[in-house]
Amino acid sequence: MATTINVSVNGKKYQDEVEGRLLLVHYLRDKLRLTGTHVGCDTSSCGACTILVDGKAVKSCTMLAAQADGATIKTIEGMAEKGKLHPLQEGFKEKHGLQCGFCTPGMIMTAANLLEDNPHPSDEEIRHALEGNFCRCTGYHNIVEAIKYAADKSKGGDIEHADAKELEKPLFEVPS
Amino acid sequence: MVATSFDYQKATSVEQAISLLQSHDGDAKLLAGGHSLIPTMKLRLNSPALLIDVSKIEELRGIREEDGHIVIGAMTTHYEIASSDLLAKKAPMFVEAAKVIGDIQVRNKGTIGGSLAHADPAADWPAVVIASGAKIKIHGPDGARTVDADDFFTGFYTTAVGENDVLTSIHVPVPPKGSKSTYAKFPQPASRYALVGCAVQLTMDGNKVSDCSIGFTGVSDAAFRDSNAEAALKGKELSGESIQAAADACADGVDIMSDHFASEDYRKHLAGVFLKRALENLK
Amino acid sequence: MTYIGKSVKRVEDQRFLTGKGNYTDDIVLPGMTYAYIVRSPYAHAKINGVDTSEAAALEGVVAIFTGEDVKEIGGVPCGWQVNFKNGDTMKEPPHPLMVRDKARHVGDAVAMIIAESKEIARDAADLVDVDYEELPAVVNAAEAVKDGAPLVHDDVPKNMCYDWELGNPKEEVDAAIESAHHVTTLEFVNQRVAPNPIEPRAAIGHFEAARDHYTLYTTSQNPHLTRLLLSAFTLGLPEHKVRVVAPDVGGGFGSKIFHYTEEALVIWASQQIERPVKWTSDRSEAFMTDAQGRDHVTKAEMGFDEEGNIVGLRINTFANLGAYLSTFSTCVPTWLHGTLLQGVYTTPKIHIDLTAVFTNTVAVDAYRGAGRPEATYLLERLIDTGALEMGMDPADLRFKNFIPPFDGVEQEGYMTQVALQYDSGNYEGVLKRALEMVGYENFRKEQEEGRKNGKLMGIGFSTYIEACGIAPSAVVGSLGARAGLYESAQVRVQPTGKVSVYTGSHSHGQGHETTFAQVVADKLGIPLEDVEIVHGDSEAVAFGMGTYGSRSLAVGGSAIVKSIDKVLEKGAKIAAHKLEAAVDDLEFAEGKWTVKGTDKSIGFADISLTAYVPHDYPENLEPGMDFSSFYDPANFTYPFGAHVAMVEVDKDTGKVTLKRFVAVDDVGNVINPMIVEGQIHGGLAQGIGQALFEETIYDENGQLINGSYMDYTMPRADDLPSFEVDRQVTPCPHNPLGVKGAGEAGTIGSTPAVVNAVMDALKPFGIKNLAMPLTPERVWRYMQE
Amino acid sequence: MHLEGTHSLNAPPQEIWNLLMDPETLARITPAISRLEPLGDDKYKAVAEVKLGPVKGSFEGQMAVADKKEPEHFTLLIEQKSRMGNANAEGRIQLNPIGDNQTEVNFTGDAKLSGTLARMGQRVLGGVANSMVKQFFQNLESELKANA
Repeated sequence: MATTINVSVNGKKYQDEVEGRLLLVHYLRDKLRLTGTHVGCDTSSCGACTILVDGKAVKSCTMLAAQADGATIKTIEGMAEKGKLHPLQEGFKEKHGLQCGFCTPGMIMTAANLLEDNPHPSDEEIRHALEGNFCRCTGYHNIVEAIKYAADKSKGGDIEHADAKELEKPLFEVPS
Repeated sequence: MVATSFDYQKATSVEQAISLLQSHDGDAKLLAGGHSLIPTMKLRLNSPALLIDVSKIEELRGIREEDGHIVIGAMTTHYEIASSDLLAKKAPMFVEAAKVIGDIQVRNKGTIGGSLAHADPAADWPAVVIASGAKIKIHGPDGARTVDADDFFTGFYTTAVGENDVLTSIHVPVPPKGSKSTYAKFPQPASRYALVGCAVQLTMDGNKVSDCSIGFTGVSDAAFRDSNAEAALKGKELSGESIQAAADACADGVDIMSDHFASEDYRKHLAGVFLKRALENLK
Repeated sequence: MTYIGKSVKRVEDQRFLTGKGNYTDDIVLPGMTYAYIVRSPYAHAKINGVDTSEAAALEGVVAIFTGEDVKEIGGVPCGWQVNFKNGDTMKEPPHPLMVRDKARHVGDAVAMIIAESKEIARDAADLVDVDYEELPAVVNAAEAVKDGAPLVHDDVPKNMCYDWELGNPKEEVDAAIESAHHVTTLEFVNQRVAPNPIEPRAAIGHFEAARDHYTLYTTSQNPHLTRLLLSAFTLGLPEHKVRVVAPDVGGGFGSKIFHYTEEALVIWASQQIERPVKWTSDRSEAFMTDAQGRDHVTKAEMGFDEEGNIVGLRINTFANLGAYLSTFSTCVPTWLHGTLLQGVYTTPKIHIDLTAVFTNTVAVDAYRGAGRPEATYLLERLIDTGALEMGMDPADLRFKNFIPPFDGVEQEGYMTQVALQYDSGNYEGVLKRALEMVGYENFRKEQEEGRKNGKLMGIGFSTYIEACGIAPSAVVGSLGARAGLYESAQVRVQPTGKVSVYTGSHSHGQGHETTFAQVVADKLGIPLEDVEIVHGDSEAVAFGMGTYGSRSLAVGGSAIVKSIDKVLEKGAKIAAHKLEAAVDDLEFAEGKWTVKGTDKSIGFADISLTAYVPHDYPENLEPGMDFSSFYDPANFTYPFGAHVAMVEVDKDTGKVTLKRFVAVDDVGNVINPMIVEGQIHGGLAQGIGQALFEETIYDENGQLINGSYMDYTMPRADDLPSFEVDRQVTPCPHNPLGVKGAGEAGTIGSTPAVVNAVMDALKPFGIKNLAMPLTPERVWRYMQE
Repeated sequence: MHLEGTHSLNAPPQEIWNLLMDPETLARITPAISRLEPLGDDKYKAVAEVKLGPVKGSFEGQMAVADKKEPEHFTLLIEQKSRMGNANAEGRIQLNPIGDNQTEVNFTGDAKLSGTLARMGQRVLGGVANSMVKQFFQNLESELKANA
């Protein structure tokens, strides 16, 4: 028995018939072809599928599409506006907060929820907030920096650029 | 990961949910936040024919004060509890515990009622509701009843909620003046469930403990109230000595769980450590 | 404009940050079907029959194949032959695409269902009835060789794939150990871990009958190798009609190097049904089928003289290979492990004796570091334990034993006792710098103070070396490699002076699209945005050996430089013609050829346009500007470093908290410091993960009992501190960029540093050795004893 | 997964033995087993419905009684298959008389799980062993009471 859902995704309205067991993540990926939201595990542990549902970070692999009826959804595809990256997206780029990029959308959506609740988190608060998201590439160091960058940026603070300290060191010597 | 096929229905009232449960004869399950149920269904460890979504039933949501109790609707999310001013003021242990459940995403979607009805032996809420002396309200085909939190958890993943029942609200007595409460948890490193979780509520009379209740989760196949540890504290000053006595007395006579994260004796030891830490917090 | 040495922001980020990455599971082809694989729930079981009739009857099921259907296909090959000590070739039992006689590990494929949707495929799997007869299983490597142990393959006695030795003559090493003043002996398990890239593996097979053409999209670190193996071995396909695409890949860490059975299955099945077939792994399936890492059982002895100089090292190891040989599994415990036992020390006598065995577990193969972390772990544990036993400072003991600095140019490379010649190194330099960063003296004082107050603080060191860019081909060939280990690169200068570079390296997070472009833009003196790096598609890139073993820049980057040199050489000829000067009178800088001592010059884009519009052109010179090169390195590269971990142990719970982690790495020249640091960070997290959290736990029946993220612990953000990293630069003398590789360094150095730190913290308890991972219970238990 | 438990019952060993040797009773008291159909030679076809919190599913397979020594001990061999994995269990039941009218029943055994159950069930099923043995004794006790 299918259910009809009405959702708004990244500002666009959709009405669809969905099977009960269809997960929200598969609705987004397969039906709407918004493949920026990823699936990394079966147990609601890795956070790669995190999206915003009514402004709150949610693991879309642990939510049925049917449960999203009436919801306003934002995915990574909806973060940049008019071609301008969201401060978090910019922070991840500036601070090299991503490598393979697979966990990144989920990280950014979780961080968006964090900054909404706590615009100026400490390192510890950031690390705690990320406990539902695995990254296997970065060791998290630069993800924390990226989120701090975004927090600083939104309050108009000074942003320390990674390059500054790099220029002091010998980086390249031509082998003889 | 695909669950077996099932029907999905949104219930608009508790009565409707109950009658749907009845008409499916054990083959329907209630869907709250879904954070315990959906993963099990994806793994096909469970395949109900119908999921009844009760998360949108208005009467099951919200936190309010009523007759000396704080009433928490079963469908209130962990996040809503964590950010409740009322609870922060009157029963801060709930706020404290809510903040260490799962992760941001889980807290946004998971509900206290769903968690209690699921009765994972390592979930956080059971210890807290026990220590708070809460009563749990259950609606069934024959009407409503309330069960003391102490009696609610009957065994491994089993509770006083029957097959055709709906857990509707949690009634937390507003602690008397001089009460203090806290929740101390040692998370299982992978899942972040409680390897051991200890909730304590104390009422002080001067410098003596006049009343106290202690709830443990993660230790045994169901959360439990630890009267031995309580006895070691009642009437005593909260001192290094009495705290140690309570820690020595705790988790006695219960079947202690064992897994690759913690063997029986280590878990028992941790129960003592976290009771101590909770009590130190309250000193 | 110079780009080399700058932390240029990554060009690939734009698509990843906006959700526009293109990972294998994101791809949908017209008419695509979905595969689900029925897998053995038993680690060892005879298969008496497979009944697929009920499943086949389900509406929407397109086809079901079983082991019987693929029995004519030999299976996936192993890429490296190792011989027994007596010269016999290793045992190489078949690794079938699906089994029909017996299952040899949990997850062995039994049947493949292809359906119109993934839901139907999954539903049908529940209807397949397999008649299993469970057999006793063997899980532990040291147990597997014992008499009476169950046999994984009936024709492999004692489950022994091969035995192997390396180093000085055994008698000499025995003598050195026996006459040593002090011998430190440790027995340990380097536990098995799961690589766990966050993107699960996936593969899409697409056979197009009309053009007799096969396309495989796959989550691979080396698409060309997969194509070669598919064509030459597994399926015997015409290689020129096979295209393998590895689009964006969500991390690999070694586990995506290998040619997996599912890749062959989707291609083969697509040919049978003439429709595209997609298979995407679940995480549960990944735990059962992705090759895992490490898994050594070792006895290690290190002899010291009275002054603390190492006089000998004797190692005896059992390496678990799992049930089948994976692509490179045989070389990991041997040539990638035994050869690293010199470490950074002057140990004069070294011998390793190793036995590699089959067990009823999923295959073990290269995982970040591959063999080198295992070697480093035992060396660095031995030296810290030796210091403890002899009452010496672990840093001092290292300084005493370091190989003195050598640059590989003025001073020759260092010849080890275990077959390698190190290129260049300054091992004391990195440790000195690390000690400064730590504030070693202060730490020891704090530690003393802490101990008085019952606080358990510890510091641990690790001074590692690794061998990257495994090469040259002739050498690895003589050691048993069945492939060359060079790299190819094509630099195609477009008429307008824009440059497309086709590299055989594969980026799955390493940022090649940026780093490689920096090299190209720098060498050609053109803007970075004028360069595009193309990788991961066998139809675009001529050939490649992929990315693993920290080889991309050292080998792949060098191939690019080789092609750039050819571009510049030809460009000079055209420029000389246009400028009416001799080639020798020209100099090239900042994208222009200039006649020395004049202001006559011509820009790069003018020259490239001339090459494609050769109206006014040198005689006897071909038009066009497009060069391919293959680079086969002269030697491995040898990055090294010093890692220091500082921990605190909770006396009550046994929980270890990593307070600080200092890493000083020397990876040779650095093209993009930001990316190199990122690589180090990620490596550290994985190495720390092995020390403190990670372990696949098999029960005695071969069931993996922690095969999910609810039970397998990986480091999360709040488990780790911010890292303090620094660099030293000792260029590699034998490649044109002077680079050594940075991908694995963090993982190799960090594991023993953390364990050593915990042992240091537990010193008051007299504990010398604890098994990894150092879980709270393990630590607590030892403190009780 | 190790199963172990001891329980004292107010009945002589022979009475308990007789109860346990009755397939219908055995089906009632063995946790999860919902039906036993005799196949002869102390073998039974066994059907089980497992419902344990989040886990619910049906199992089918065999159960056998072996190594019998009346009224002292016997071994239960259970082999059950399901879509979520298979379970094999072996349990030895020892009946030790205490005085005239009491028996100490001792249960020790091992259960082997495979498939999803083994891999995913750790956290979920960690407590199952305990509760199954407990349940077995509770059921046995109520059977005895019902018969008294």
